[in-house]
Amino acid sequence: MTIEELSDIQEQEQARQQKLANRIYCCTAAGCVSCGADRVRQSLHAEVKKAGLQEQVEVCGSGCMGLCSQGPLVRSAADDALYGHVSPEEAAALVSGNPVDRQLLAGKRIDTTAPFFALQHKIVLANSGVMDPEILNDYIAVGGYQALAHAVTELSPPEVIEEIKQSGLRGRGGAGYPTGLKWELVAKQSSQIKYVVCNADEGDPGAFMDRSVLEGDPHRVLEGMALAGYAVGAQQGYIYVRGEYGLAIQRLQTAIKQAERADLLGNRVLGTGFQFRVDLRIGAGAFVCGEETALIASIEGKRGQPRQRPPYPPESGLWERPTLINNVETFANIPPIIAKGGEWFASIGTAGSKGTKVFALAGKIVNTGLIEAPMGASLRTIIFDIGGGIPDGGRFKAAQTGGPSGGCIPEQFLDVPVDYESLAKIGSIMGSGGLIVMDESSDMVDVARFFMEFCMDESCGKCIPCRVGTVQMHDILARMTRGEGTPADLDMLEQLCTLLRETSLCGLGQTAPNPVLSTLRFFRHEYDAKLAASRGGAQ
Amino acid sequence: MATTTPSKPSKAADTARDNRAKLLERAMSRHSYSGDALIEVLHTAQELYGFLTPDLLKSIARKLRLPPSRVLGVATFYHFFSLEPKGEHSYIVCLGTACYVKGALGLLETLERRCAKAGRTSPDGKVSVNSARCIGACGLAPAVIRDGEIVGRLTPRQVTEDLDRIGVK
Amino acid sequence: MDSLIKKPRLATVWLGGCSGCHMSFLDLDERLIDLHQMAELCASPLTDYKDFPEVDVTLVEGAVANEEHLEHIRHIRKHTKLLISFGDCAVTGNVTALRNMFGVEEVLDRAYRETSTQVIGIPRGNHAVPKLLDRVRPVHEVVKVDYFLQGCPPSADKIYSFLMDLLAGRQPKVEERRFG
Amino acid sequence: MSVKTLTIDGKMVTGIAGETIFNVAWNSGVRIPRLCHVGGVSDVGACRLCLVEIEGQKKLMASCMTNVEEGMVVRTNTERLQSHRRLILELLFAERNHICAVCVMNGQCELQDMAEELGMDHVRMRYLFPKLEVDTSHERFGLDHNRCILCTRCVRVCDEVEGAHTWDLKGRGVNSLIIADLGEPWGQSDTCTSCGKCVQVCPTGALFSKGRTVGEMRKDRRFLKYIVTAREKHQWIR
Repeated sequence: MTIEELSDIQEQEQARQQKLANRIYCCTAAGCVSCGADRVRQSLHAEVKKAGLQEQVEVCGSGCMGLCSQGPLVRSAADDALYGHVSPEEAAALVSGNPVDRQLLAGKRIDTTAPFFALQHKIVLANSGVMDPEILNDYIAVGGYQALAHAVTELSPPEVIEEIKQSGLRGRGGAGYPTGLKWELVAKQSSQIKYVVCNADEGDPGAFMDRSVLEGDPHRVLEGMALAGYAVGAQQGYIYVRGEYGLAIQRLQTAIKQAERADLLGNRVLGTGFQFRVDLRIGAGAFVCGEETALIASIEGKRGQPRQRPPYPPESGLWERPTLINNVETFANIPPIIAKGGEWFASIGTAGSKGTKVFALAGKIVNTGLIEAPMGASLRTIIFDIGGGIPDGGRFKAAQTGGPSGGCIPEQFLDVPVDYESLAKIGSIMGSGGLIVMDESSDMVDVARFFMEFCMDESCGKCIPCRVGTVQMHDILARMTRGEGTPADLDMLEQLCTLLRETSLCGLGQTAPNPVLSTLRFFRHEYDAKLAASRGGAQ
Repeated sequence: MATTTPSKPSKAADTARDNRAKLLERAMSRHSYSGDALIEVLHTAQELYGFLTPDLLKSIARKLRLPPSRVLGVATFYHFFSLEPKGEHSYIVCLGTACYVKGALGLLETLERRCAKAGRTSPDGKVSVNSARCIGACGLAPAVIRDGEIVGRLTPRQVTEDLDRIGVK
Repeated sequence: MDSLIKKPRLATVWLGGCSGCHMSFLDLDERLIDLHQMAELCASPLTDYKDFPEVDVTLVEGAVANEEHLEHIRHIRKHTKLLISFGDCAVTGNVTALRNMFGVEEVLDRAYRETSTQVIGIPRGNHAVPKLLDRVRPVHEVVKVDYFLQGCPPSADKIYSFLMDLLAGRQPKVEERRFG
Repeated sequence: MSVKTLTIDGKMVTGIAGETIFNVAWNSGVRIPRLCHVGGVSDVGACRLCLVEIEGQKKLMASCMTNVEEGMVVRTNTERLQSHRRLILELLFAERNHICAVCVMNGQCELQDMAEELGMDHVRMRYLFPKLEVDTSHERFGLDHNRCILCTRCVRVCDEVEGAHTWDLKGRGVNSLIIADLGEPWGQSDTCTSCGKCVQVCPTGALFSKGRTVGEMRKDRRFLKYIVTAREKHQWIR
């Protein structure tokens, strides 16, 4: 495919879609599939056939539409209506163009002017619900691969990097390192061989942002990686994706094949001299592989154990070559930045944190699902306006961000803007975007114990502080929750927090104390109450 | 070390077995028998055979020219790989935070009490119990993957009834 | 002023251990006389006592292995000013704690059933065998400990210099803080 | 070869570019504690005992993995480091069943030495008391997992010096175990050459020669320097 052909396909596909009487998008993300979206889709196909509308009405899949708690979700393009809890029996009414039939579905229609939709700002998830992730032409129709075409023909690699730097984009994997600077570092290396790695080993419990992006818009990630490859001078990319993400793996495999066949990846990208291939590497169930040096070890077929940095991967990474590692959401932000310019992106968000952030809302919240909000939106907006607040008349107690490396944010900080700096200031982190809401029924010591158990199970075992420290901290927390803790235990717990933070080899161990530290900071009275009620140390 | 070998093959299974060996060989050759591809090869082997036997690991080590201890080291580092045969039925309890907040531990406890500890198979080979970090069905919390299918909003009581139904003692 | 003139009162106790630390204590030999001039040995397995008296310093040999030990050490802690974990069993659990890898039942079976030749079964009745704790613990896991004297056993020299410092009111310098 | 001048614990020292802080410190008489490091094989920075403070850096760095740089100001023995090291030793002692009194290496053990040197006089956390195997299937040597601290010296020496790679780790986290080949008894290993290098580099009594009783085991690892010099410089210096 050449650049001209790309534009032709875009126009043709757009025209084709416009000629249709309706296009019905059926959510095919794991959340909806798990509550029967496949049956709804089959039923829709059957109804189209039955009505003989194959030429006029098209049924296709779509990425995550966000409101997972109301799945299966179906969107009808003709009247731009979204329906929730759709059952296969309702397919006929959806397919029919008859306004009266539509009335039958009124109860299932979701108000898309509600705050859940109105307050979101979609960049990463912009294509979810408007294209089928399994069809390349769909992606091209919404402007896909235009950014890549623009870059490889009109921009030099340093200009691409300049655009990214100007956008102010920071890594969405958790630490928030400026993406442009990282790219520049890799670009500067003189090595002939470099790699681009997409970290899709999303492992925080309660986080499913990256999975939704991979399932809903795989080509966008590929395009972002190709842009990175062009900018830093790499010809090979790897996507390291969790083995548990079967659907995402399948979609990526399809997308890579489609892109290779269309010369959007491969030896002559868009007919130019730029080469870029992407291969998948399937993770095998080790959270620590989200840490970049462990991820590298894993791609090399080894035990996923981290090593000391420096050297950092941009200098010496995969097979000791310069390696650029970004996560899924970071790559997904690249095509729109190149298409619309860094300045446009920088106009969204706060001074230090630009753009939007995707969050997976879960726990004691009405609208469980996937949302995207501009950086700087307050927790209150996200939880109460977009998220719909606490169900069953419950009272908000804390929000947990950043997974096992993050912290619990109490009520008094609900108005803090959600950006990298502000969250760090109150002892949590942005993390990859899991946001778990807890109500009064949550026992915060037990929450800390839960995360410590997670870290203990996921510790690779290489360094002593993390390997044994997590076990001891879990032991202390478990005893406390059972009412067997002592003041000496609490003292030891705090000492171990410091030890792990300062001496662990990698990020997993260094941040493992965070849930303990933040609950100690804001909910110390719960620890004290447990000690007071405790029977004492012996027996 | 799991010393269990798959049950005695029938004739039909024999040909299937040959095919499996061929498919595994093809996966290794696709990666030019490179040691770097160990994890991909183990994935394929487990897909084909269900679990990784010592013989299987030994032959992979030989083909990829790797020390056997490294192959076992990798196979046991990642939780995805199983060195024991799987049970007739499988339950994977999601322990993601959303499911945890909504009581996933109660489900796991029930399964562990009736069948086997997470990561193991009940002694009668009936049920394998596992836990997962997050299966991404947070909207359906607490969720379990039962024989490959996601079942949401489960209670310990439903799990008990389910186990009774499939004849777990 | 009276208490200043009085010699400090010393006790030694023997919990779950092999008495090797006490043997090492006896290895002080002629230095026992020096010790006697510095302190009054009020209670020890070497002397006969009914109730544990009020003392200044107690050396505790052995780990806390059964309910009798537990009761005893809690009582002692209330009646001594300074409590010293004396030897590795008291400090770490050591050999006494080797049973922690097995369950109590397994241990009792081994001792009273499998390897017993005369009376098979656990002796019952009054104080026949104090109930074993689920887990042998080092002394400091149960009560506050002021000093730790390692060694299996601590050498007589180490005991001597430690006690001489302590009884003279100096901060004891333990030259060799070595387990084993 | 460029020379780097730096300060370690207030003392001006020099090292060669590419040399680690650890080596330069030891060469100039500053004995940084260590358990996983052993001269002659690669470093992994796993035990965290050799962490040092470097002025201008927030993070503590493993001195065995960090090269010297011009003008560096390194502190190896601050109160903070001492307290971290003691706590790390407590974690190690609590992890497995280190009963010095009944160990073949009693009196010669590096773990025991470290506890003494760093003043770790008791363990404030619960001992885990795992139930672990002792493998005495090899005709000359034994492996007692109870005493293993997972430093991986044996894995590295077997791979890098002997070239056999008999040893590796299985499992992960606190459940990691040293394994020979596919986890079979050591005596049945196809790859082991019975050279005994692993036994000699093991810091504790985890790997030992058979026939030794409590406190009788002696280890000698001068062979490492001999082999490494021979291999790299073709000089056979005894």
